[in-house]
Amino acid sequence: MEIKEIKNIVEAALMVSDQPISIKQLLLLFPEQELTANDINRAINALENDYHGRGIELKKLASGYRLQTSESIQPWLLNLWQQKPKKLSRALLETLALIAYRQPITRGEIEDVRGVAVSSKIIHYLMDREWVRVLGYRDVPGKPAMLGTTQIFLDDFNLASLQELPSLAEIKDIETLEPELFFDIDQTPTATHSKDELNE
Amino acid sequence: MEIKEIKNIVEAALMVSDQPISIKQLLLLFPEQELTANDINRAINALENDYHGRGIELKKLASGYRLQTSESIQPWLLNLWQQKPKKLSRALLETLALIAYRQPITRGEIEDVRGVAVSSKIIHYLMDREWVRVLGYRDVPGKPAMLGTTQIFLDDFNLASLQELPSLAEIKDIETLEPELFFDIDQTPTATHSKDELNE
Amino acid sequence: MSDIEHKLIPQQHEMSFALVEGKPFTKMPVDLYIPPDALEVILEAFEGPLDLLLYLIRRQNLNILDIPILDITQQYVKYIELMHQLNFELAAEYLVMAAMLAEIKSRMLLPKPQSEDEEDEDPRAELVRRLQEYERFKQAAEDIDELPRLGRDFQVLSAYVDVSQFQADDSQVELRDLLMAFKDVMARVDLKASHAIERERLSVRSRMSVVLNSLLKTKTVRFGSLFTKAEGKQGALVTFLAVLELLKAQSLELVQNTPFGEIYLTQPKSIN
Repeated sequence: MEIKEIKNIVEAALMVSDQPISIKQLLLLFPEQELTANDINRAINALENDYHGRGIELKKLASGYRLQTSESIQPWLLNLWQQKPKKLSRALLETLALIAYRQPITRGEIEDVRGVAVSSKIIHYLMDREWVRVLGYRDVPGKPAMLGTTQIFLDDFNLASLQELPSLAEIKDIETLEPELFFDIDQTPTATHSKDELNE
Repeated sequence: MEIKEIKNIVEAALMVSDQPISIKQLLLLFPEQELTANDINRAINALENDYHGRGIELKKLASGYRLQTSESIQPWLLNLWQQKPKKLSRALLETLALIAYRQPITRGEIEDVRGVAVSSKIIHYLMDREWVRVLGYRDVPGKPAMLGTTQIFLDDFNLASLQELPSLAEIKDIETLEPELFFDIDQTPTATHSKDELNE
Repeated sequence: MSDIEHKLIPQQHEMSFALVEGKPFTKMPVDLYIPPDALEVILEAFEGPLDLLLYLIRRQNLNILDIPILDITQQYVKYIELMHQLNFELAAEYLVMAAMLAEIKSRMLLPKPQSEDEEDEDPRAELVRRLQEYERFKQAAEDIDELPRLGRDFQVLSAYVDVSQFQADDSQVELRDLLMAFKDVMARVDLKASHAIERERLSVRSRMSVVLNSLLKTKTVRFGSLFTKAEGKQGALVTFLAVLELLKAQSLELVQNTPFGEIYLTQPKSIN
């Protein structure tokens, strides 16, 4: 196997992972080739050379190698971040909405309503933002945590109290009052239309 | 500003974002430099050249550019993960196909074509992946939700637009049945046919 | 080089639609005979009556536009009977299709009406249309499955970036997004059961949170302190209902040390 190919595969593996990968793990990429740590090291060295003077660098950490943006580039990236806040996923918003409206609510109850499992990542995120906290534990088998919203949630959503959350009927009204707000989120409707024409 | 510098910053921005970035957004990286879309395009082209023959490609999607691994590298990368990516069930794929090609479509209409009930689990899964969303409600009794695909569906299936979906087979009319048709009727359009061959 | 090239070609796995005793079945059986223990898995592989019918037609290389309805009906009914014998849970749709086939068969036996109206359509026409319509989407589903898919066929690059500098400007969310998410999730619940959330209910719910929150801070709360004059009768009622709800859910306990004495709310003992 040529060094160039090894390099390409190692590079792609490092690129898709934002966690450090060790040499030992990188060797797993090649189960049928008889490569040694030496081969991987050579590929790593070649990559390091490639990245010289670029916006990304190969960082050696205790647990392995990680591709990361170089410090010199951070101020530039900041421009993009400030302009384009990350959109929260639908699963996350629905979970938060259920907690806000149905609190105190357990994770199991959220799953019952949504019909799919709620990932721990979502719950952790909501707690990290301090929008959601554990209010207590329900006295049933498993002692599930009851979740509720916080003062910070109210502040961040510009609400004086939970009473200010509109009722379901009122939400439906908002939609009919401002329909254009809800349909320009993405371009699907237009694209759909022309597709339909193709089908006729 | 040198093209090389622009290229490095654009590359780093594309690498850290998990969503496609448009030229317009990339321009935000350079608030104080008087760059034009042309400069960004040149950087993009230069990057495309850099990635040639590597395990990485720059894909142009509806919402912008995305850096991704090329398909040829995937079998190698899979060695690194214990879990193989999950297969989608036929019921789910058929439902998704109907939504993609026939949007806006109601659940009842999907059931009419498939001849079986659509499980709520499938609809929830599609919504959870954010491949499908409710576009509105049809103004008939029961106000059924009209479903359509999202930008994320296009992104996740590597499509720049709905037009890029493979074309649908044609419907033959029993009334126009001619004797000579009897022999090649089974050969649905060529595109489909060659696909079939790949599967054998 | 040849080694890597071979490896780099994306592997096409033949789709096995069923596993019987650990062995993958990649093709439908050629004739009607199916090993008894395999029948169930094979039937499960059908996505409904149209799929089964299409399989019967395709297996015999029959022309979909000119189905020998008698043959097909007989075969279809045989399958249904087999399913029945094996106590295989039969979706009602399969029986509806059997009835439809029988109806078409009987209509085809009837002499054609004399009139040359457009109405004397081939009785099979509707079935043929549905079969074709289903088949094209069955194909479309396969095509979609073959599109390069994120996670299965490619990955998005994600270089590590030190986000600590970005924390100040984290993702933003508008109240409207939250409300729309709630509306959608409730719309989905409405598919199953129609119960809307009313304002009254909400205030009891949120008051439950307030009560639990105060308990988190102090462990014991004087019952009387939950009520304030400013909220009036309605506020008192809502608080009272919230306490009852929490008691019912065993999320708190009431303690009274002396008869007619002060009532206190505490966290349930089982949790502490």
